[in-house]
Amino acid sequence: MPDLGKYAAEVLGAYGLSLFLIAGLIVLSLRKGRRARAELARIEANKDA
Amino acid sequence: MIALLHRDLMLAFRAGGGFGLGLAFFLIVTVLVPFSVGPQSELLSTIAPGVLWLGALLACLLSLDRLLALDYEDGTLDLLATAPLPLEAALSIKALSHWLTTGLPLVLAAPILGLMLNLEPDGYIWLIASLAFGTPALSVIGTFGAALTVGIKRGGLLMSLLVLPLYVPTLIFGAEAARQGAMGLDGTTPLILLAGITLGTIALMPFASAAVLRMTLR
Amino acid sequence: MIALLHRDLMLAFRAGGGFGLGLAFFLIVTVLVPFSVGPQSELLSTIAPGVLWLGALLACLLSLDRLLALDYEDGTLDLLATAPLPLEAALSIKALSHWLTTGLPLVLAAPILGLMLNLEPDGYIWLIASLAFGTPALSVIGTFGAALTVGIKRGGLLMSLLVLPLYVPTLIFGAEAARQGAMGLDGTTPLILLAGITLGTIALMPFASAAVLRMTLR
Amino acid sequence: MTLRVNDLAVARGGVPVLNGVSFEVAPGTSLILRGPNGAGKTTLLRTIAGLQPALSGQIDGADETIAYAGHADGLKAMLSVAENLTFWAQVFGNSDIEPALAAYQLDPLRDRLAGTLSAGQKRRLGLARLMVTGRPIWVLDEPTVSLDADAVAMFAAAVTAHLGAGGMALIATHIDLGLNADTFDVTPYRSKSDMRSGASDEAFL
Amino acid sequence: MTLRVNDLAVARGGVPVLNGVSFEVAPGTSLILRGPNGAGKTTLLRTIAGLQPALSGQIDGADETIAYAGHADGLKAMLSVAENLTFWAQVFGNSDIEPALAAYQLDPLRDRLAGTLSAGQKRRLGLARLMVTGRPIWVLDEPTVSLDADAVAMFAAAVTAHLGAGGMALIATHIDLGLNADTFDVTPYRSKSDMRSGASDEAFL
Amino acid sequence: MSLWEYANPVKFLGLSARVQPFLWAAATICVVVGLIWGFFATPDDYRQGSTVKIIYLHVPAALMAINAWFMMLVASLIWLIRRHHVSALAAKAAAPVGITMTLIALVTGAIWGQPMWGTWWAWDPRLTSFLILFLFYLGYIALWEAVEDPDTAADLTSVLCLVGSVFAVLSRYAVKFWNQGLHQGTSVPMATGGRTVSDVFFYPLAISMVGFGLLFLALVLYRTGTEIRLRRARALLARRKREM
Ligand code: HEM
Ligand SMILES: Nc1ncnc2c1ncn2[C@@H]1O[C@H](COP(=O)(O)OP(=O)(O)OP(=O)(O)O)[C@@H](O)[C@H]1O
Ligand SMILES: Nc1ncnc2c1ncn2[C@@H]1O[C@H](COP(=O)(O)OP(=O)(O)OP(=O)(O)O)[C@@H](O)[C@H]1O
Ligand SMILES: [Mg+2]
Ligand SMILES: [Mg+2]
Repeated sequence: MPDLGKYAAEVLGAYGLSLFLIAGLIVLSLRKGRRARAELARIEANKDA
Repeated sequence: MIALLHRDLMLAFRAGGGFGLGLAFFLIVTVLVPFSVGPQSELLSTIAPGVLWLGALLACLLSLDRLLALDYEDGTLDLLATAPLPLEAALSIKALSHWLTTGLPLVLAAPILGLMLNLEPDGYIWLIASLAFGTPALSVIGTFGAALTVGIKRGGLLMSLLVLPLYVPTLIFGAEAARQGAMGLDGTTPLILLAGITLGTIALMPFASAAVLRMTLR
Repeated sequence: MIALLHRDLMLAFRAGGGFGLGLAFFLIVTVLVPFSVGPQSELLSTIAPGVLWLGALLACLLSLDRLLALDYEDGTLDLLATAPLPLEAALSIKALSHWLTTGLPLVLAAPILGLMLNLEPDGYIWLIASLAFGTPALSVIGTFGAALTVGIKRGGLLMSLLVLPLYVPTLIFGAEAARQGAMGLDGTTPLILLAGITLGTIALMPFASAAVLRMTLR
Repeated sequence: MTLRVNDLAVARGGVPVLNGVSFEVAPGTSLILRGPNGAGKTTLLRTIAGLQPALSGQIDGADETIAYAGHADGLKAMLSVAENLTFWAQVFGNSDIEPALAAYQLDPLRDRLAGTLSAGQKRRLGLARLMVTGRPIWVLDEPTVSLDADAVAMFAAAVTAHLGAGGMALIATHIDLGLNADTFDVTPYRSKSDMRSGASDEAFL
Repeated sequence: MTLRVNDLAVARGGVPVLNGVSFEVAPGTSLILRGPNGAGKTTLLRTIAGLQPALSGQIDGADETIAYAGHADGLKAMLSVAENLTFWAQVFGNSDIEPALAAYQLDPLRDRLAGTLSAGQKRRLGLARLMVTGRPIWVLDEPTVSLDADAVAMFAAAVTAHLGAGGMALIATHIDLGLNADTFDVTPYRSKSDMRSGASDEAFL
Repeated sequence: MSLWEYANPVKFLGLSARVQPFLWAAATICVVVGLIWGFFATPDDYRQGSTVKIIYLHVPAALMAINAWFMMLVASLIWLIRRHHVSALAAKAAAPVGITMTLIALVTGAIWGQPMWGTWWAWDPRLTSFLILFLFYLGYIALWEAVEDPDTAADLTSVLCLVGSVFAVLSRYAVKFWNQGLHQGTSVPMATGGRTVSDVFFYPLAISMVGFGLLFLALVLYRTGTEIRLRRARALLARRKREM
């Protein structure tokens, strides 16, 4: 861990928040994607049945 | 009654998010202030509490005009008036759902916007408290205004005209509390008066609104 | 085309006065400012040009939302779209009638409200000039926003959200000109830029509005 | 419980429209209102439903017993067919919307947003709303507007079933509904222009 | 000049509704569209009137020749009957509204605000609007909704006169209008669900 | 074979499924290497202290926020002119990514501003135009959500994107005219032809910028696939309903 001096809170906060936002975006995208896949699979299966 | 609340909230979220949009308007009014009065940060921080209150008030106002108008146009109000639910209750629910979708998000967003206007650090807690106590009154009074103007085409602006003077006491006490807080003073007195107004309007206004609505429907 | 203008103006006057009401809203916003930021007169005179511009902008905005909505709901837009009049012309006329009933009265009323906010004497001419040059752009851009959101229930707030960022350049140059004027400086540069924006939007926006409206109607 | 209207006078826009209207609708029966355009049928029905005050006369048996369906249907374009019906069912304290969906063959459309229905489908949904109110008296203003022949038959069947269960119906219409019911023509009751009594501006005459 | 529709496919909400529709309306004749609720009559008429694009097929003779009257009448509640008509007359470059007022017996109502008319009176005004457009092809979607028997007769007379002057009419309706005209039933042309061509979401299937 | 063939949704799904694993891997590697290098292995700036480390997030995010809007503009034009559904959906898919990048730039900037300028927020032209960009993103997304019919929504948002771009540029100049500001000028080499940040800071920054770009691409491809599937589900359902 590098020494961040008196700005530790700022730097860590910036990294924390940004990574949180990116992670949130990725998680939401993946979840929406998985739901869409499942929904489509369900509908397509129904069609052949 | 829960059905009505549920439906109104569902409509607010579904129809393009009545929720997010009240907020967005608040945001935008706040953002436009520096463009119009200039970017000096001391000036902005002086007027910040007032601007935030005014912005919240206008955001409430703008979302009021369709609070009853849509239900009137498609005949829902006629049908509700013949339903077993008392109209007073229905209108209280409408006011509640308006507050939940507009007032509450404004309260939560105010601190962030305070940041942008360089609000004094002391002021945040007072700003939030005054908005939390004051916005319910805005919704209830607004419902009255909406009921008054519901049958009128282009009623939106007439409603603003009727409602704004009714908003004055709430605005005065609310902005006063926020301003005193921001100056590091104690804003308890205006805050108590504000709470009084809110309680009074919540208790009495629905009767006025229902009476007025019965007259318009006739 | 004259028929459309005539009808729109007649409707504005008859339906509770679209005219008087834009004005009234402007008045009330201006009146509420001292309540929210406090009554110190130097402060008020500093922010006066900005407040007046912001009030004019919001008054325009608020009256926009029914500019096309009423015509959409009762089927007039469908019928107009099949009429021999090109839609671009019809929308320009609508913007013109909006300006005549909202923008123009605001320009005329601004000096009186300036008085109430202690506007510096030098500032009046600049304020009026900037409003006169700027408000047509507000109407034209607003027509575009109204066309974008016309088919959408509760479109009013969405429209504000879409239109306000589009208003930013107009507001900046307009308020800058009025502010410089009030400080006794020369506001010609922002005023020329403002006029440029106005001319540009008047020339181009109706095409965008008509394109968008055709998309929504179908 | 019978709906009794006695010597009723109704007004619209401050002008008396009908005078001296009297009739009864007994449980299990229906009454068809007829009269040319502008005769005052809508005004009469709105008065009976309690949406506007009568000028004079009595209406008995109309308290909390009426389900009204007017020219507008009270549907939300952004809610689905099932959500619209469920809302009205809950407002009237019921919960089962299936019979109503079935009666108007709305099942295939249940998840469609009401805003995307055709004119006749919308109207069917508006009529289905009556069935979830659980109210005994249906007061209907031109219910079959935009309906095709099949849907008119569905409507007739729904009314017949409602009457069979002891309900009542009061229906204004211009066309033949295929119901066997009494007819009441409002034309003879139209207010003359020299009839001054009761109007809201009477005092000025 | 004849209205010719050839192998037309129309869609609503991105879903094909009718396919392969072909017909002609010659000057002096009218055509009645029939079909159950939700068949796609409104969609077809709006497409022909140019309010929405066709999926495929040709429409000839529809440029600037059509006067459309849909479910909504385009009336302003705050304008009087005469003002409403005058406005539409001017938009279409005409000025004489008297024949239209006379044809629908609106003379006694000419100074009344349109908002205070009864449902049938409003509809009559909406139909009178067609006569001031001066357009040869009338495209009408359920024109007789809310009209009483007399008013339906006025409408039939107006259409007959229009046809007599070389006009055309294309009318969707569920009831009998008393016109002697060909009928076109859209039911056989309804799109099957496996018909993919042309829909706006075709690429996704 | 023309490039336009990939505008067919099925073809697009196939291609993007093949490309995506590599993209995600490359993006992850670049972002992780860039940030770790920047965070752990660069010295503090003599004036800014350790806050200079924020640059590895701030600048790439700011850059991608602008580029995302630009990409949406191009996609909107393609939709309006050639009506390829994939490009409309790609624009829709990019907007949330763009707004997140904008938000990151704003947040990291605000956090950086506190030690450097003594305030969280100032009405500096660069900051202000970012705020306006944020509003444009918000309106764009809200309009997509509000319109029922997907094709109409694509049309309307495309025109909004077009008009919005013009006004965003106008606002940028207006804002510059209005206030001179505190923010430093650009020093990205592509933009200026020279570099003003010293090498120690520059290499991790460059890697991080590439990483953010790749991450943006990967996310947009993935999200476009999601939109395509949703649209296909909707199309199938609509037809199924009609059959009944
Ligand atoms: C909310 C506030 C801020 C926003 C929206 C913002 C926005 C931006 C944008 C858009 C860029 C990229 C511009 C370009 O490379 O052309 C940028 C770069 C940069 N920003 Fe910020 N900024 C903010 C605050 C700050 C603060 C407080 C600092 C530090 C004092 C800062 C330092 C930098 C630096 C060093 C760069 C790189 C400039 C370069 O290219 O050399 N920013 N910022
Ligand atoms: N504000 C008003 N002033 C004067 N007369 C009015 C006003 N409002 C309505 N009327 C008239 O009252 C009469 C009754 O209208 P009502 O809507 O009850 O008729 P209706 O029998 O339902 O007709 P329809 O079959 O056309 O629906 C009409 O002649 C109408 O023109
Ligand atoms: N957004 C949508 N998505 C899917 N289907 C839709 C949508 N909008 C309308 N429809 C369907 O398209 C069909 C055609 O509707 P249209 O209004 O043309 O019917 P119509 O023949 O005029 O019926 P009516 O006699 O009831 O007026 C209807 O079945 C309707 O439910
Ligand atoms: Mg009636
Ligand atoms: Mg139809």
